[in-house]
Amino acid sequence: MPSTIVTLKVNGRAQEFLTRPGTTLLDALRDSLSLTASKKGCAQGTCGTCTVLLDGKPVFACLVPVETVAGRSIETLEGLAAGDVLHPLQESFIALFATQCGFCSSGMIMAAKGLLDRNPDPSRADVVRAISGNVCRCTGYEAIIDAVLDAAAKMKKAAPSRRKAAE
Amino acid sequence: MQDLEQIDTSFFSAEREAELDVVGTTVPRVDARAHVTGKTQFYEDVSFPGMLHLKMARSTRHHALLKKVDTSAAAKVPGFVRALTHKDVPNNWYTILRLIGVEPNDEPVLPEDRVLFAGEQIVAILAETAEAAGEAAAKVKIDYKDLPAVFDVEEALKPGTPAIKPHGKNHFVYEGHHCRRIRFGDVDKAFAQADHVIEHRYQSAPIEHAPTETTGCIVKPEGDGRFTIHSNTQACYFTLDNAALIVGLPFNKLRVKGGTVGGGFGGKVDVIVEPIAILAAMLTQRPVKYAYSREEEMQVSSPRAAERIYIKDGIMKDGRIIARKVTLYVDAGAYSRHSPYGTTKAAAHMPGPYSIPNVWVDAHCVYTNRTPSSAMRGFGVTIGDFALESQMDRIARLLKMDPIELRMLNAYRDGDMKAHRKKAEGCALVEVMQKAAEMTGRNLPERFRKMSSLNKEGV
Amino acid sequence: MAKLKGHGIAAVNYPTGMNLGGDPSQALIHATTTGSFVITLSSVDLGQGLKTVMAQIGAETLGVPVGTVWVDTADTDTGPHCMGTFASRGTHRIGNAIIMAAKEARSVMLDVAAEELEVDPADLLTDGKGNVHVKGSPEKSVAVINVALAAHFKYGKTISGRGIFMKPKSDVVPETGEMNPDSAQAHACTVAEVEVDDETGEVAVLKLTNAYEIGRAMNPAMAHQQIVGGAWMGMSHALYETTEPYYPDRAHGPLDFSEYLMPGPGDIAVMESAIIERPAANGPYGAKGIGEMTANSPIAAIANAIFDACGVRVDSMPITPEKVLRGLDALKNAAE
Amino acid sequence: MLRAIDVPQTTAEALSSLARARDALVIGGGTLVMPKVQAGISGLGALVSLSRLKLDKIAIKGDKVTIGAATTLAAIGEERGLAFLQPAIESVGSPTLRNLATIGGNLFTEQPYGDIAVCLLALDAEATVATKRGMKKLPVAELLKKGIGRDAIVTAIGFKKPEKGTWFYRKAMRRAANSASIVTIAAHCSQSKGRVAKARIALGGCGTKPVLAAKAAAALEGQKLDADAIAKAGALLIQDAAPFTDAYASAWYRARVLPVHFRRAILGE
Repeated sequence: MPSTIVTLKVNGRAQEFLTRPGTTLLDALRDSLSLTASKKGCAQGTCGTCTVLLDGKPVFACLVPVETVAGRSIETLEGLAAGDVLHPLQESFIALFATQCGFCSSGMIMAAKGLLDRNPDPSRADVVRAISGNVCRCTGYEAIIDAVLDAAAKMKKAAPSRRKAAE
Repeated sequence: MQDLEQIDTSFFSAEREAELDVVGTTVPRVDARAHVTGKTQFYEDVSFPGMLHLKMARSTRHHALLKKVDTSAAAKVPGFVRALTHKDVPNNWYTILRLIGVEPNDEPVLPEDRVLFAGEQIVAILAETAEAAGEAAAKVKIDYKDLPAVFDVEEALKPGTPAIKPHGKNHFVYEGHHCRRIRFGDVDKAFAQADHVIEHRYQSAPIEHAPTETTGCIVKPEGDGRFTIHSNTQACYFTLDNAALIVGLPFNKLRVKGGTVGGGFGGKVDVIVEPIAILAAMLTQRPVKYAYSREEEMQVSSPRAAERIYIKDGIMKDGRIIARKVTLYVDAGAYSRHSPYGTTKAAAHMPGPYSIPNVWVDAHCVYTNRTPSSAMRGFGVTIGDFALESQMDRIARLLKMDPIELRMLNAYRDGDMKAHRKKAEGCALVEVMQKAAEMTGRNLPERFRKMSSLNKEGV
Repeated sequence: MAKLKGHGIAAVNYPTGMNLGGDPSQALIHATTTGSFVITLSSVDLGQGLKTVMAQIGAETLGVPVGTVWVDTADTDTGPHCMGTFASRGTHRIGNAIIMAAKEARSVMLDVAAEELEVDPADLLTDGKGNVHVKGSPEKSVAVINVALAAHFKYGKTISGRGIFMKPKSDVVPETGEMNPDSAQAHACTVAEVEVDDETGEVAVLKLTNAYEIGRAMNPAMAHQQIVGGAWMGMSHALYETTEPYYPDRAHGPLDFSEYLMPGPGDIAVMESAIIERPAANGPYGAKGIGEMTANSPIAAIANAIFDACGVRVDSMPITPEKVLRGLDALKNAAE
Repeated sequence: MLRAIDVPQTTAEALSSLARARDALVIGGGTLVMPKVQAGISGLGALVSLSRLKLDKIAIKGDKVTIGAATTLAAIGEERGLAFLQPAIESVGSPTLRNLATIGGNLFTEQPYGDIAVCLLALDAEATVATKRGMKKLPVAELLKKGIGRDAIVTAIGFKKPEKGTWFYRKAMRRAANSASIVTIAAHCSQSKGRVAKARIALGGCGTKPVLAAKAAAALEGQKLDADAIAKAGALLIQDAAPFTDAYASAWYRARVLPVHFRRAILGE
């Protein structure tokens, strides 16, 4: 079982590590890089707790052999906040009580980020579709959907002023 | 929060008086920020150098004798470290209810000569990686001799059905009785006086807690003779006490560190993974991880029991229920776990939140060759409520009565004697129905609007 | 094709703190010299929010800001004994233990503050903002942190408290079933509105209206979480969930979240809920416990609504489209 | 346990990699193979990934469509020229899954998953298969029946885009989204003078692989697509179907609702 060296860009930083054949992106993040926000709820692609962004698109990290994504860009929950400043999704999940046990939160937030990055003005149906691969056993989903919509609204409001600041 | 429900203070206003500053207010969850930044530490987020992985070779049969268990092929898998069988377990009985005096012990930690359900753990394999442990476990060769299996609770109790349990009966014995009984009044006399007698059967199928985080633990030998158990148990001391009895260590050699659990719902009270993982750590002096796969969580971890419930009611034309006879079967599966206790809880819950003068309950805790069931949110009550409240709907339709009014007429009130002979207090069934009626735009007649859990007015 | 609408109701009670065997829980509280209090437990937070509610109860009893109370829990070396988090016992048992511990700690805190302010401890109040002051003269006050420092460095006293809650073991009289199996009864009523597809047996839950009586809503937003999540679980139990879809046949058991059916975010019902409070005499600030009961009343309410909609009584859970459709077929055959 | 994972740059390299390792499997998006790897499938020694073969292009020329086998379902769902397939794409798993799952992989998915394969069967699509002996074309119908052999790779799938108003799709699910199939119906009914000229109906949930409902299709041909004809054809579907029992539904239920969903598919109810 010869191991290989794999390089990934994780949360903006190049990361190099040694990996055994067939190691999943999820195991690589958790075991090799100690990025444990992404969870292993099923290892079958059916629970969504391992959702991360691969080149900006949400994927189940448990279904990706890490060798097949060498050199590509990965975003995990650990990279979401800018220092101490939380991402609007994180703020809204706190404010609207969208977490209970917290085990699905990482995957939920990353699936939602994948949506908002591409569609800043989602409908409720868009949000439902975006998180339809993520299981939550505690909340009944309603607070999570509300939190994603709340974050989208906040980001939309903030966007013009951000543009102005950039000018 | 956008749509936080109202707290309707018009009910029980005299009893609600209290000056509170913090309790009763919405304060943010103390764990939310760590959850949304990924900093919350679940048990599986710790790992230790040299950690071994434990996987089980499991029964593929529902009921069988173990003729031969051969681990030689498993031992050839690269990364294999060792196998554990029942011979390695100092006190080979799960004891979850022993501590509160429930006997007999009926579930071996690892089976000695027979398996009672498909999925039962037989041989524990320790290996350097989870993959190696899984592959080695798949290579454990087990020769079975199949025995007749029983899957239906009433079938299990029939004379002539082979006993699957060592104590010779397919049911738990409650202080000499074949079931947990409630006897209150005289149901037969009341049935004879009733205007209507109806009987119906209700049934449920096993339900999984399905927490997003599967059950598991990591045990670390500390070098001073003690072991730290990183676990997602719902009950740290329960786990510690039971595990110590099984592995034969003094209680103070174990330390359980729990934390935030990725969903429990009653499924993480069984103490199945910790004892064997501790034992593995004792025998290897290395950290050991035993985590259920999703498949194991779904099919091997205890579900909510299936129940079969017969309800026979004696009813008067005016809506009063004068007798209720309940025969209830809890499908405990192969082993007791918490089911004898849940069955008692189910019996105590009958006849529901109603004052019925004659009540008879036989609640059976029955063994079958399926995955042992155990506690789950609403333990002993959830399925009973489905049966009771379906039955109430049937009664209302039979009498052509409004279903709310029927329930309010029979609702228990402060001071009523319940069937298990405890005086009711703090009742509020009448009021939640009044509130639900109001919320759904239903105008109750004055007689029902004036009803109260505090007195018998309108009954 | 028709979509048949119907309403159903169910009302339930729930025994909280169910106990036949004696199930004590302990709590310890001490003031640090940093202006905080630490509540030490070995209890477990399952996500229901135990840590938050316990901090609220501690803060309420101590009379200090909730932000200065830390809960250190789930470690058997550091925390005193707790039977565990199950049977809706957490808020009730551990909450009561914390009140007892906090009362003891508060009493020491007021004694020390009294020495500092040179008044009688009986004349002191806490303002909930981190100060102890004399009744009627808020200006005559001392900060809690200074009380803690004085206790430690000046008087050599610990501001601490011990608490335990235990309901004695209740035996069952085997002949009659006489027993004392609970600490309080909470209550719920659900009205369900459903729509049944008369050609496929599919059921959509359109709305759940719930009224709950839970003693005291310790943290309304977290009570809301239990209500919404619990009612969702009830709907899930009613229509979807099982590990043995053809019980008592053992075949076809689901192995993952694709096969283990639960409603997804696209299947949730509109929910409207209200809370009524009838404080329990033995509950912490009247709380009875809400965690388990919320899943129960929706199940039969949905079953009854299905009957109301289409005349099919399904008396086995889960109420799958197949069971409804078989019922519809039977009705049709009977009519012919 | 895996010995190796190969990520070749060319199809030729992939083929020789497969030829070298008798215990190797092709992996596309990973949604089929990785669950097996993690559940510990026995006898699997190596994986050969299609991820760098650049098999992810969609080409549409007139009504002729060619889709690289490693194209994700998400990419197909976003392709405006393939809007007719969007409801089918949306009915598969979740957006997160569709960012990985590929159209080629769908051909090897066992029912009650693999709804895109049901569509491809109804479209009479053709697969391009690379083997040691060169490239060959294989009708999807044949591929579904016989497979392609262990050492071959599907590189592309081609079909003719159906004319407007001739394509019908419906999947009966247990959830609004992210559900396996109770039954899936995909039908291509070309029309002439208000009557069905040619019908091709494929079913999911009615066998381990998608099946063609030939008898029902024949019954539709020459008929107006009205309630009567649809009911007659719907009653014949079962003759080519072998519905099964699983955690989602019993064989009885699948068979019972098959004509209902067929009617809803055709009438767009």
